[in-house]
Amino acid sequence: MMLFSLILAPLASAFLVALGPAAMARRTALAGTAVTFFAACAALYLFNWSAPGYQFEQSLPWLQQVGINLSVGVDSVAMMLIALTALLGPICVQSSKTAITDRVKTYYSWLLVLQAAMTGVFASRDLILFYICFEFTLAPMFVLISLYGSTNRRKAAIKFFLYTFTGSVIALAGFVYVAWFSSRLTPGIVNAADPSLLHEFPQLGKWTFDLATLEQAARLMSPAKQGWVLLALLAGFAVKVPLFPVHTWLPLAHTEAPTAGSVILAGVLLKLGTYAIYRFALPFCPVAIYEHAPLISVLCIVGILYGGLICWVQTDVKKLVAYSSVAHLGFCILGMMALNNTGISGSILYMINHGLSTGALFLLIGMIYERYHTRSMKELGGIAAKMPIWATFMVFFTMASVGLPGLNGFVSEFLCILGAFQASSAWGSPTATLPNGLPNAGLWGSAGAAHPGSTLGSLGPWFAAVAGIGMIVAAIYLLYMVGKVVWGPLVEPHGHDSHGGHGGHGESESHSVLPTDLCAREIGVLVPLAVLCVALGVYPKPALDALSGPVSDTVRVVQTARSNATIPADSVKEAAR
Amino acid sequence: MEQIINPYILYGLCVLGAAGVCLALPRKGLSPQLFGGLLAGAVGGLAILFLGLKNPEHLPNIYFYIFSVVALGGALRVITHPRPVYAALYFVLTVIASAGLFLILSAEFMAFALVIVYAGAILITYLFVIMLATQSPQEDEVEVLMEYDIAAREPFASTVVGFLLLAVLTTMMFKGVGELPAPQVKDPDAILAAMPRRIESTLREEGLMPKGSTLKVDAQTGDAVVDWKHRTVTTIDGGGAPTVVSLPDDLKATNADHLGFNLLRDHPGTIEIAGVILLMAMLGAVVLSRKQVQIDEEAKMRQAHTLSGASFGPDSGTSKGGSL
Amino acid sequence: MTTLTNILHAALTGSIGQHGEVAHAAAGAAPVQIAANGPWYAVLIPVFAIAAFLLCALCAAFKVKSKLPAWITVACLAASCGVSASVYAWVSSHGPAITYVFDWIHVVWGKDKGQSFVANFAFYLDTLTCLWMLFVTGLATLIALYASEYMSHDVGQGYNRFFAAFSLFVFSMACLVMADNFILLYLGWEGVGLCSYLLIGYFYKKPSAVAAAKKAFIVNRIGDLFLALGIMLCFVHFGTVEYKAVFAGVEEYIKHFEAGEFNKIPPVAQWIAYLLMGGAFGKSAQLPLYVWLPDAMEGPTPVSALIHAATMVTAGVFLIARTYPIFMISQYALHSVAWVGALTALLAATIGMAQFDIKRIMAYSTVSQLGYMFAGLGVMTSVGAAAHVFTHAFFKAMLFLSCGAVMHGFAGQLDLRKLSGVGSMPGWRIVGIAMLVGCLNLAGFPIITAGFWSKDAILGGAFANPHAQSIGWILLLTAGLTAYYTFRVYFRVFVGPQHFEPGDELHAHDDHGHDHAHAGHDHGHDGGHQSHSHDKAAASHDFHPHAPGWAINTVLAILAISAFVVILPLKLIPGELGWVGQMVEGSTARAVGHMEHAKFFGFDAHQAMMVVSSVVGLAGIAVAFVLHYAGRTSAATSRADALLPAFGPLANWAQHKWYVDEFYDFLIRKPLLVLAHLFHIIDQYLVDGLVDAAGYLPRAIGRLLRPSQSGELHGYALGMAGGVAALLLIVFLATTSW
Amino acid sequence: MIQVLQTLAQSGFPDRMHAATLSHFLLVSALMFVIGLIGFLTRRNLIIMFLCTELMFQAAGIALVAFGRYHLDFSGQTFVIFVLTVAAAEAAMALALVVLLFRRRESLNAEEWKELRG
Repeated sequence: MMLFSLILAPLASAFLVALGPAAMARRTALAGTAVTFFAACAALYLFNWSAPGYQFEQSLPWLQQVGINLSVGVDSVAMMLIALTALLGPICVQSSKTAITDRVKTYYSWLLVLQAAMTGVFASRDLILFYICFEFTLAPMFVLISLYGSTNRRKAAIKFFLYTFTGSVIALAGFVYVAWFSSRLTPGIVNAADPSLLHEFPQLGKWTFDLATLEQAARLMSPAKQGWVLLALLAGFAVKVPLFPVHTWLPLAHTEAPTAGSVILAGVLLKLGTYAIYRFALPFCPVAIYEHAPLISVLCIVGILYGGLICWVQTDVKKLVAYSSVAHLGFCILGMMALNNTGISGSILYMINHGLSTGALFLLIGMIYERYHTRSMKELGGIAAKMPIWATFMVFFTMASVGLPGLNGFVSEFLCILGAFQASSAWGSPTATLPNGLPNAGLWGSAGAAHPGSTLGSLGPWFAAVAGIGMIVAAIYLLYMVGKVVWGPLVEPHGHDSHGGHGGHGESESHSVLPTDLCAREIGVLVPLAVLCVALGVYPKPALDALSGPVSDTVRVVQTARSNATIPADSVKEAAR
Repeated sequence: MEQIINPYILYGLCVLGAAGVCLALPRKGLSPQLFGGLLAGAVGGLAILFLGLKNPEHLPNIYFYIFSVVALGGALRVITHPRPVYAALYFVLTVIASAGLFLILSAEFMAFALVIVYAGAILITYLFVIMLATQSPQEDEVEVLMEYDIAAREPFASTVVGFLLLAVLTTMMFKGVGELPAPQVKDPDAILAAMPRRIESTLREEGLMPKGSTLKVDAQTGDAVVDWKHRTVTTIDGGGAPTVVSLPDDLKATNADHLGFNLLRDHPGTIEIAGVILLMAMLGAVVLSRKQVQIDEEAKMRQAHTLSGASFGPDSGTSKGGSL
Repeated sequence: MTTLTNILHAALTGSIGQHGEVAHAAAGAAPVQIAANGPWYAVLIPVFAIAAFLLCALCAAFKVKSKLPAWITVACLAASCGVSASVYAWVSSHGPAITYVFDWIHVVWGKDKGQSFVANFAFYLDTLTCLWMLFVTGLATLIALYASEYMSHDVGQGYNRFFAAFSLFVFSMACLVMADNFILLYLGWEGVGLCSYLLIGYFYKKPSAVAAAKKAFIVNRIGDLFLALGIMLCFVHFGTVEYKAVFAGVEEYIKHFEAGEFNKIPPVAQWIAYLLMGGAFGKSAQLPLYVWLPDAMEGPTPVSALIHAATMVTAGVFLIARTYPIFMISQYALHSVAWVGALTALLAATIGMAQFDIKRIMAYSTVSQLGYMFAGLGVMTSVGAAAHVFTHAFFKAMLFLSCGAVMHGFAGQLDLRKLSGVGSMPGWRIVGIAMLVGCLNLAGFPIITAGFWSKDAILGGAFANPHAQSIGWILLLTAGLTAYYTFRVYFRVFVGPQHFEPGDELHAHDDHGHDHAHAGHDHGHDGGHQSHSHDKAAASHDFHPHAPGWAINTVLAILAISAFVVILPLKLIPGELGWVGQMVEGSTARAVGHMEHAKFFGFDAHQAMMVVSSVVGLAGIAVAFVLHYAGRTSAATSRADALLPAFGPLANWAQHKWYVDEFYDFLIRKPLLVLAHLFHIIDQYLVDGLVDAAGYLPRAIGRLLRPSQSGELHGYALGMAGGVAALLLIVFLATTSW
Repeated sequence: MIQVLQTLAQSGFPDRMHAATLSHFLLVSALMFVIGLIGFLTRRNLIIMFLCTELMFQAAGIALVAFGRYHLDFSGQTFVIFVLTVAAAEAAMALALVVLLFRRRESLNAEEWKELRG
């Protein structure tokens, strides 16, 4: 019931907001998100972090003719992401207090609906329920962007909606194919593949969208089929992540979205893509993932460098941070494609960390925008002189985003790159020699050597090294931004001076509402994120320990499938070398 | 069973008929309407002739030929006559000829219903509307033919499509007709059993049934118990003694009887729906005709132009698109 | 052979493997074991520093307008220094140890070696650690004291920020030095980079300071990438990032190294050193990544003294010293280090000779001296390198602080053509003496200066190493140049006729102060006088040098004394370079392996060097005396000016730093920027254009089909009739068997 | 007259009707339908277009009655009643609409109304 309450609480609040008076909308929404947040805290407390597998599982019958149930359940990965979602809820509501003054009821209701949908995505254990929630995040976001965004909002909203929707429909096709494949399994087929699997299918030959069953079934697909399924799934999820060639909706949507929308978008919505890849692509098509990991990683690396360099020439601060998401999420997927514990753990941690730091950056930019009504770096500069508190937070979160050790970004980024670095079959298998007694060929020479830290995989040091350049590029563009906006001589937009009497009516209005530097509410919004940034940077061990169970399972699945598959074995390759 | 008509002949006829109809359609200027009409008629005749030649022993009644020629000729004229009023009148002709065909098909009730409802009611409504919607000519000028009545629209494409449909339809039809199951011959008078009072009254009129006696009816259905083999019924007199009485020869179920039973016994729901449709149509017509029409600017100008043209220049409002 | 192995055991301090397996001990010598539990109070070193940081941050939050943060910092850092001393006492009696604090990053996927990635907050305490921590905390305390006065014009403004970053720096440095694994080292490594960034950009209203800060961080990041890759390679090869286990793994290869059989050492293991080296080059400003350090002088002078002269920049030296075994097993790594160091030393010295900004000269001399240290490491005299780090820390800090005092007093004036005879002005005596002491050390004045001994050790080591003769010559040349440019500064600025022109910072803050008079007055300038009027004309007329106060003088005095005092531990305690030698020999930085000592023209290289380097140093000073002191009547001119044409364009090129910045700009930054713009255009018009095109496709199809929806009844009817006909035809054809 | 009518009515009912005879009627029905269709497609006068639809109804009626005769089933004729009903309803509605449209544009030309143009 825990998870249903986490989904229903925001939904119920959304109805309350919609039905209540406009004056109470924000407070109702705040109460709703706060209740959800405390419920999530309770869930975090009740969750048994040391146990692997799914908890809080519950299933309500829905369309049983085709095996669709409202079944929910979380492992530690999902639990963390749900906690992140619940945390960002009140933060978004609070950050919108002065930014949104028009049509507040619509705004807060959709915000709450969005939260419910996002929680549903992470909690669902049924493909169709997942898909519905996944798609249902689009509608609220569409409304938030198209009604409350800035000048080019309609185009941005439409592009966001159509782009991600097109992708996810293809992903649905992949899902249905897997379910269809599963429904056509017979005991004979299963026995031929692996007799021990037979007990995993209680209802062989029936339609089901139960994730656990489908995970088992999908592994019986041939590598070629897995490849197609992977393609379909990636079509949906890579857009959401977004990976390199399909990222262009993101800068537009981020730039046009209201602050809270950007925060949610960066904080959670992008994670839906990475989470889905982790949750579905990896277990459904392990062999295909293994085969195509280099390709996907190349896309990630291109995204990292290309996105990073594009950041550098932006003049719009928000667009810069938006493009930085392309680069950052590239690291995230790169780590996942390493298909080893370090990489995937880092990748999952990256989801949380990116949500915290980039979300906070968007909040900070929103605060500036509320005061100056511009995000152009040509019109802003040296804000530190006027807003020291803001500047402190800005530098702090920039450093978290750059991946400074001691803050959260570092742990995940380093683990992702390390994962990619380790994951190369060229290192040789962990055992020193091959079965045929030949010395194991090293990467740079012929001396036989064991590399105990290496794992089987298809990436390798070059991937890590090139991706690592992204760390430098990240420093370049983020410091460029900080150097322009925070440091330097004070530059303010025209018509904006300390009197605040003349100038546009919007400005004078904002002057009456907002102080020069951040107010207590704004600081209160940022502090939890900052505290978490430090906590996850200094003591990530609980999170990493909690992840080790599910991640090890995933790695085992992929590596087992790889070794069982009939793709050319690594040992054969090496013996031929 | 082989094709009732050779398909190649059929297609040839279709092409020729299409050409005929195409020519017969109204055109601006000089048009071979008459020739086209004759050609189309000839082709239709040829088709029926071929049909007859193929199966000389199953020719229809001679009146079939008369009525079908009238009906099809009228139909052709409906679509070729430029004046709506004449078209409507030709349609009346078609309806009457169709009624004749219905008679040949032993559908007397429908034949007369058709004449009454169609020719009598619907067509009159049409005529009213035509009158309403056409400018009556001034006293000193000839009646104006509207531009859109003079020339057919895309005659070629339409006839091609039409006769393509005809070719397909007839091909399928003649192929399918041959494969129809042989009809079950039933005693047409069988429904009389469901009308015991009619039997009773007829018997009483004929004097075959004494006073005080009753017709024996089935207890459950209330139908008369009739022995159709010998055309006899059983009457029960006051004492309860049965008497077998044979039915008179002129006691037959009429076409209206059959129709009534079919309509009310077999399709009771449908007839309710038909009633609702009529009601709706009535309401709709009332609503629509009460509606105030917003005449748009263009139409106003045109009206003004037409009126002024009518009053100041005899040519401007007349035929060749002066008002357009 | 076995003896060497034994020594190695002692040096590597890694006899016990990570998982409790006892490494095979060589016969005859009990391996030095690393105590699992070091003194708990080692934790206090970083804790005091971070406490100072937090308290200063609190001060900033509450907008404290007094010198409170300075006193907090000084007190905490002094406490750290005290703890360092007691840790040293513990280590010298108990031997190396590890103090575990808490688990940091743990990714575990198996029980075997290499199946877990473990990096704890734990401190690896040995004498090398202690050496570094002692001078880091000691100097930091002194410089914080100095800064308390130096930064006083910023009280209530950036004062809190300054000391917060300062304390954070010490914390990071402590993590870097005391780390027991590469990851914690990396934390410190980047942490000091951050603090360096924040402190260089302290005067954030100056675009040049912001640019310099950015440059420092980014260039350092390039090095960091190599360091990170090195760590990863190390993990892949050794299956761990903890020093103890890594050194245990290296031990096996050391045997091959001693036997000269590098082909038996896996190439992967040899590559680690090259990658780590890249990190060291970045942090310690060596070729080709040295360009950030001279620019870093935009920061306040105490920062330059502490971070960019004494401590942070020696992190690269520390890294190599700490991982010396890894460097030794790599065939060419140390040679590369030596060459890079020597070339950097020479290049920086040539640039330093031609500069006029005294702080910049000091910066280039820092780069040059760091090059010395690297060369020392590269020629296998890690002791000499460490000693040079140690002595250099004191005298270079002192030189910077003296320069800072001048800057402070003369409104930011640093041009040696506009200052003269400062040392004889009233109130500047201590500064002058301190400067002289520093210059003597830097120039390597024979016998009485500590700098002489440490530099001599490196030179001697270079000439003693049969493979490093040419490096020795380069270093010797550099020594002469160093002596020259050091005393060029001293002779022009501190002695000779008295003359000064105040710096431009009074004007600078006028320029800033137009619309933010109150803020701008106290910000954006270094050493300007609040009491002076904003009027430019009045500023130059009424300017009086602002002699340093007690804090600056005290610190300078202490440093001047200690610059001499450090000779005592170097020379009074037996062994090569005495105490420092002991410290290094007892740690991982110990150079092992035997090589034939090369002779310097038939003499013992070390002894010969004492004479040769003395002569070279004195010659440099003499040249400086002749060119820049003798007969000089004004501040702006000297005899050297007459010599300049003789060097042709070289002097000009050297003054423009050999155009390296421009070269990098042209070769790397510009192309990247062009590429970025190109990518931006591609993204907008190609990548997004394709998406838009895909979106346009349905619209185009719709436009194509649009005429079919003519709105005419007949059209639809015709379509419907045709459709019915076609449909019937299809049905007919499909159902008919021909 | 009576004679003629009797002759007509005596066309064999209730005897079987041969399929070949049926096809005569069907041919007439199809021809009439197609003529109606062509009329609908070619004529622009709204009223005539409606007349053409009535022609098609008529054709359908003939086919229905003919089939009913062939099968000796009266449902064919019943359906003609329904067709008649629909035709009447359609005539009422359509003519009301035609009047409405005519009032708006002063024309019966069907091509005047193209509001659905894409």
